[in-house]
Amino acid sequence: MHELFRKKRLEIIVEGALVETVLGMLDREGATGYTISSASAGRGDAGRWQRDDITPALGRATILVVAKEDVARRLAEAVYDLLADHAAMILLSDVEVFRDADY
Amino acid sequence: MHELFRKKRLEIIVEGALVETVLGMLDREGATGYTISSASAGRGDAGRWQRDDITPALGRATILVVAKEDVARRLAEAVYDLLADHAAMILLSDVEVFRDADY
Amino acid sequence: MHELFRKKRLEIIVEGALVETVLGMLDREGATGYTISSASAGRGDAGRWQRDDITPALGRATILVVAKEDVARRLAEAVYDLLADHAAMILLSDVEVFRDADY
Amino acid sequence: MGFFDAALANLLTPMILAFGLGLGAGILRSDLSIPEAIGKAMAVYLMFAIGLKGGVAVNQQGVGVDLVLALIVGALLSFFLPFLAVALIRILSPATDVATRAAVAAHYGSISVVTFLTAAEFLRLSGVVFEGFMVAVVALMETPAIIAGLWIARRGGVGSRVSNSSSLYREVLLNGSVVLLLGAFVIGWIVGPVGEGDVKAFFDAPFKGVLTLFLLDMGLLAASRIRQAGGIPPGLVVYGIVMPVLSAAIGGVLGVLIGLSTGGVVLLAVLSASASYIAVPAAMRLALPQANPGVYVTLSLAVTFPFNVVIGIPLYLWVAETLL
Amino acid sequence: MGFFDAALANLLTPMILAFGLGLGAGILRSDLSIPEAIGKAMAVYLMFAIGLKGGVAVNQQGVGVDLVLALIVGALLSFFLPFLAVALIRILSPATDVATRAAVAAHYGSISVVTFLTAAEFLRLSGVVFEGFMVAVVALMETPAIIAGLWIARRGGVGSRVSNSSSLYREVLLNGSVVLLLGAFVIGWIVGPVGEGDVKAFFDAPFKGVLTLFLLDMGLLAASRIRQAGGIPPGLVVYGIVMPVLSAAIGGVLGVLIGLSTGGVVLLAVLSASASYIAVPAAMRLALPQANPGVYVTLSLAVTFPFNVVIGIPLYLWVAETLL
Amino acid sequence: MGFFDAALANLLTPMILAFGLGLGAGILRSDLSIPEAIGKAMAVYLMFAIGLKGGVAVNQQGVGVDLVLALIVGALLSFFLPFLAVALIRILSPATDVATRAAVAAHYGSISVVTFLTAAEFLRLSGVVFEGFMVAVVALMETPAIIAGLWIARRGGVGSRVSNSSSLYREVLLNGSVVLLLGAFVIGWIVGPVGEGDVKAFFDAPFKGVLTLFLLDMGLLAASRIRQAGGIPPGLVVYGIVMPVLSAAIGGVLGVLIGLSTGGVVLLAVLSASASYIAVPAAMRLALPQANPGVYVTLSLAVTFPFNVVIGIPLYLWVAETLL
Ligand SMILES: Nc1ncnc2c1ncn2[C@@H]1O[C@H](COP(=O)(O)O)[C@@H](O)[C@H]1O
Ligand SMILES: Nc1ncnc2c1ncn2[C@@H]1O[C@H](COP(=O)(O)O)[C@@H](O)[C@H]1O
Ligand SMILES: Nc1ncnc2c1ncn2[C@@H]1O[C@H](COP(=O)(O)O)[C@@H](O)[C@H]1O
Ligand code: NA
Ligand code: NA
Ligand code: NA
Repeated sequence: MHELFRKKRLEIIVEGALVETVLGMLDREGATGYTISSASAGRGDAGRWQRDDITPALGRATILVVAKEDVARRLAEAVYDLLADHAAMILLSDVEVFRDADY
Repeated sequence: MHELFRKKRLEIIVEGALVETVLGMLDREGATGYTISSASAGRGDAGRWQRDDITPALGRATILVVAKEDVARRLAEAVYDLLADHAAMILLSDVEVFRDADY
Repeated sequence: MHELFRKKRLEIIVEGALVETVLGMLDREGATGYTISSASAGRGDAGRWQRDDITPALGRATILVVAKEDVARRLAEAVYDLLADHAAMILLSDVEVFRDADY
Repeated sequence: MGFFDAALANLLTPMILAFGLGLGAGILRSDLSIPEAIGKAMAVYLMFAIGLKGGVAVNQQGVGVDLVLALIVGALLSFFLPFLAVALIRILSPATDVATRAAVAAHYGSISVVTFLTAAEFLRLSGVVFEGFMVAVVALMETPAIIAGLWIARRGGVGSRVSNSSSLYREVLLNGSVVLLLGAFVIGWIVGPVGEGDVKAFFDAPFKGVLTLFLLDMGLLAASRIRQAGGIPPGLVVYGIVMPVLSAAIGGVLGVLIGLSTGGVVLLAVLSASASYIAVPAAMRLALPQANPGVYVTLSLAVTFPFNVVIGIPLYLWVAETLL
Repeated sequence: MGFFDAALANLLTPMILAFGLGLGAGILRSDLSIPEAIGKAMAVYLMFAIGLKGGVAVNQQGVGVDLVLALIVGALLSFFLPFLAVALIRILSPATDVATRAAVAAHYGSISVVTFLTAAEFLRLSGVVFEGFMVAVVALMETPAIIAGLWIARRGGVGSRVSNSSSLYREVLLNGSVVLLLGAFVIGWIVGPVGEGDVKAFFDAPFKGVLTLFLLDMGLLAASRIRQAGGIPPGLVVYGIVMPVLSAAIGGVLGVLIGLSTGGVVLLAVLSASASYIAVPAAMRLALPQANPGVYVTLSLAVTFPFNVVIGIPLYLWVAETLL
Repeated sequence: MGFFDAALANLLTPMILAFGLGLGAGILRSDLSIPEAIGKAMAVYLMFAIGLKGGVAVNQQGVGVDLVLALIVGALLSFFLPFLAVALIRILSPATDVATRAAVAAHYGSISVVTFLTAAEFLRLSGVVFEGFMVAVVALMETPAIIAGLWIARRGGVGSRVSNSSSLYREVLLNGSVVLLLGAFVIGWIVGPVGEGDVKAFFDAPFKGVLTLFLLDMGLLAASRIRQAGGIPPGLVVYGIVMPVLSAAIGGVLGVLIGLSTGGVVLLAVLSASASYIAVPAAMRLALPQANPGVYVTLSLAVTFPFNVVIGIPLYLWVAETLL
């Protein structure tokens, strides 16, 4: 049985137009890595959206970062400030991993 | 440092044919929003499935809702009853967000 | 109000080339099911990757398994050993479900 | 020519060979695959093209009572064939549960557009003409079977509480392929040969080639179904071959009675014989969740579709030409 | 011919009928849909094809001061029309917030390639010739409006802290459609008719057919916007129809002044009248997040695009032919 | 004609210019992109078309010992070139780790279908004929190099515990592109010119145009690799250019020895010179995870592919025509 280590899962759900900007910020703030997957539709205060071929910029993607608690917190803060006036979701939750050193 | 607020993450994994029905229910039950992403394949008691171009209705999507504990619980119950005889997965977990008012 | 039951959410983020291998292992180890969704891009120690049409094998997918704590733990160990020298992410977290028997 | 010559002629077209290639590659578990979006796009192209062509034909030939008769007969076939299906399943595989039986029945009342397309191409290659309005019959036959199937299910005491949701009716009445076929048909009717001229280079010449790649894809998908088909009881596999032959006979006879051309008779037989795997599964998952998709989709996609495309179509044509 | 004949001639092409089909299917909430990847692929194909064609034309006709003049006028239109837009919105819908007003303005200074394509096809069908270099004008007109819009916004005290990021400039200067149009244009210019010969069978003959399916898709997308358009104040809907007409008038007059052919005048009018829904939304989400995309995308996609494609294009041609 | 004329003639085709456009757009980080599904679909189309064409040619020309010889020589080249590669890497970039060295070697023994397609088109444009069965050689050369590479790796003591899984053998033997090329080849062989007639309008005429868009996509993908290529040691970049030239020489000489036509010689040289970026990376990730994909994919896609397509192909043709 290998040991498990507690980390934080940071998820940032943001418009396609902003992904590159957020990734740049994550790199600068020292994320060891990230994984991006794209959402297909959604609804919020600003109404419904749907990924389509005509206005890709309005589609949304989820950026997943697994990191040490303090790092995850710092990244979350940085992204939150960066996207203050953008409609982005920032979610933090607990997760366990085997490879302590990797995150 | 901004404060973080505990919310619930509700995930509903359901067949494409049922997504609209579930969304209608979520709207009625007062979800502040949701984000949909599509799964590509899976296996369960009913065997394997794979998203394909011939029978899209059998593909599955994940509906993510972040909400206050009580709301999330209510939504989960409503969807559970709605999909009683459908093969749907309903998952609840903890998550933290910055914007308390949004969810 | 239906009762909720604590389970584990096991997520395996792995290269497309390895998905079938991992699924085979999950079946053998007795997972009751799994759901696969594909990631679109990412970065890690080995640099950036992006799902593209020329080298699909380098794209990554997320394999989600919900299971009883002990089962999830066993599956995670098995996959960890299987992918020892591959760049895979294995994440474990808490989740609640209605259908105790299903997982 | 004899049946075997007809069958061989059909078998040796690039289309059917491509279907065989896909089937073989899939069964050997090659990683060959056609992206989902492409399969869907080819379907849209093929349906739009066939609808347009049919409409243009009607624009030239005009229509009369024959169209009306064909539509009525088509709708009746779609609605009543499910009852034959239920009876047949009761005999060949008594163990099948009510829900699955009703769902399978609905699939066989409805139709498969690709089977129709393949048959139409085969008729062209064989120099057999048919009525342009048959496309409208295709569109009309998609849905009555769903009503019949759900009625059978409800009588059997199964169904879903979401089934009365508006989405079901949308699924049934505004199903994408119905809208596309009818829409293109009407467009072709309106613009006629002149307007068609503008887009012929896209919708006419490449048609057979696109159908070839589409059948390659169908072969791959059918194979992945076959690989998972372990669960299907032999009785139902037999059903998947007997049912289309019976339906073709019924459809063909009715086609003769309403005075369709030989080509039209064959197409009506093919439509009766073909089983849906697009519109109907969607409706069934919604309204009849207790039914097992592993059974009904596998039957229509992995048993009946290959049978019709490889053997059925030339068989129905041969019979028609021999008897008419 | 009179305006109504022109309008009818336009309306009854397969392209416009397909747009209507998509619009209808979408509004009735049919599940008909074209995969995202396919829509994007068709756009790439259409832009490459039109760019190539324009470049080949220039390779033959050569260019002179007329191209330069057209480019200058196009850039000026793209930059200054937003100011007209702002004034018009102030009048027709005073309640609109600064950010949204600036964003909408940017969209109307910029252009819609599909509207241009449809107009070019309509001219061909009507036997009206135009300058091949108009494609270069299309590419050039995409972006100055973005600068103008952001300038208006900043003057109004709104903007985003990420807007100074390099990604915005990439968005503005290296936007995919600009690169594609100009790239294909240059390729056509270099290879000329001979080189074009190699690829004509792919980029020329099927063009109208692809445009037909693309307009079907546009109809579906416009419809889904219309369904969500509840929030749009009537004043802005009026703006979405008045603005293109005014812009077309200005663009047309300038086109005459710089001595464009009738076809060229119509195309410059169409470009002025059309509103962006690809490049500009991306830039606005990035640099002007406070602006409501539900308003600006809906206006250009669900109001102005259909108006231009169905009524605007034949109207502008009719006016041009009547006056010139 | 001299080499520079040949190179220029190649450079100024729409295909190569489109590749340059994609390369430029990608390096400037334009957001221009071709949807993944479309790139894959174009690859399927191109492979099916070239396979079909080759099969039809064989159906007419018949085959004899020449085909057998070409297949044997192709297989030998694919298996033994990796050993040359290893030696070369040892010299040019000694620091490279065992796993990466073996993986890179495997890529250069295998082939790139697109490079082959581009070469075949260039030969057609230059009016140089070649044997139809070369397509079969393409399919056969894809995989022996994988065995060689893994053998080299295992000898060096690296590999993965999952590598003995069945999925590897499927990857190696039933790789999608192999199945597609061979399948279409066989179909073409069976149906011959008559059957091909049905689908020629789709698989023949638009071929060059599709290849043009596909090379645009390849340019974009190569560029995104180049942007990340920082890590590649210069010695390996040199390898990425020296290796194809050496391999082409060897392949060409063998082609002459077995009596291929000038066109056939050039294609065998091109196949030897080209490096895989589809089948082999998949196998390497599975069986040789320690090898760095950032190195081997970048080398074949961002260094060797552009070199072959822009300079290599005309170079090999020029040499062949000069010496033969
Ligand atoms: N409560 C929620 N749960 C899940 N996703 C949400 C929620 N609220 C907003 N979103 C997502 O965030 C996007 C923007 O939200 P909004 O700014 O409220 O329009 C929405 O379109 C959804 O995709
Ligand atoms: N234990 C599980 N973990 C993750 N996904 C599951 C699990 N069980 C079922 N699923 C998903 O839910 C779908 C339907 O499950 P079932 O009704 O058991 O066939 C499956 O095809 C999977 O996509
Ligand atoms: N900290 C992280 N958070 C999220 N995803 C990660 C992280 N580290 C690695 N990944 C993903 O795992 C892949 C392989 O990681 P690596 O082996 O470090 O290159 C990356 O390309 C990412 O997609
Ligand atoms: Na039927
Ligand atoms: Na404009
Ligand atoms: Na090689």
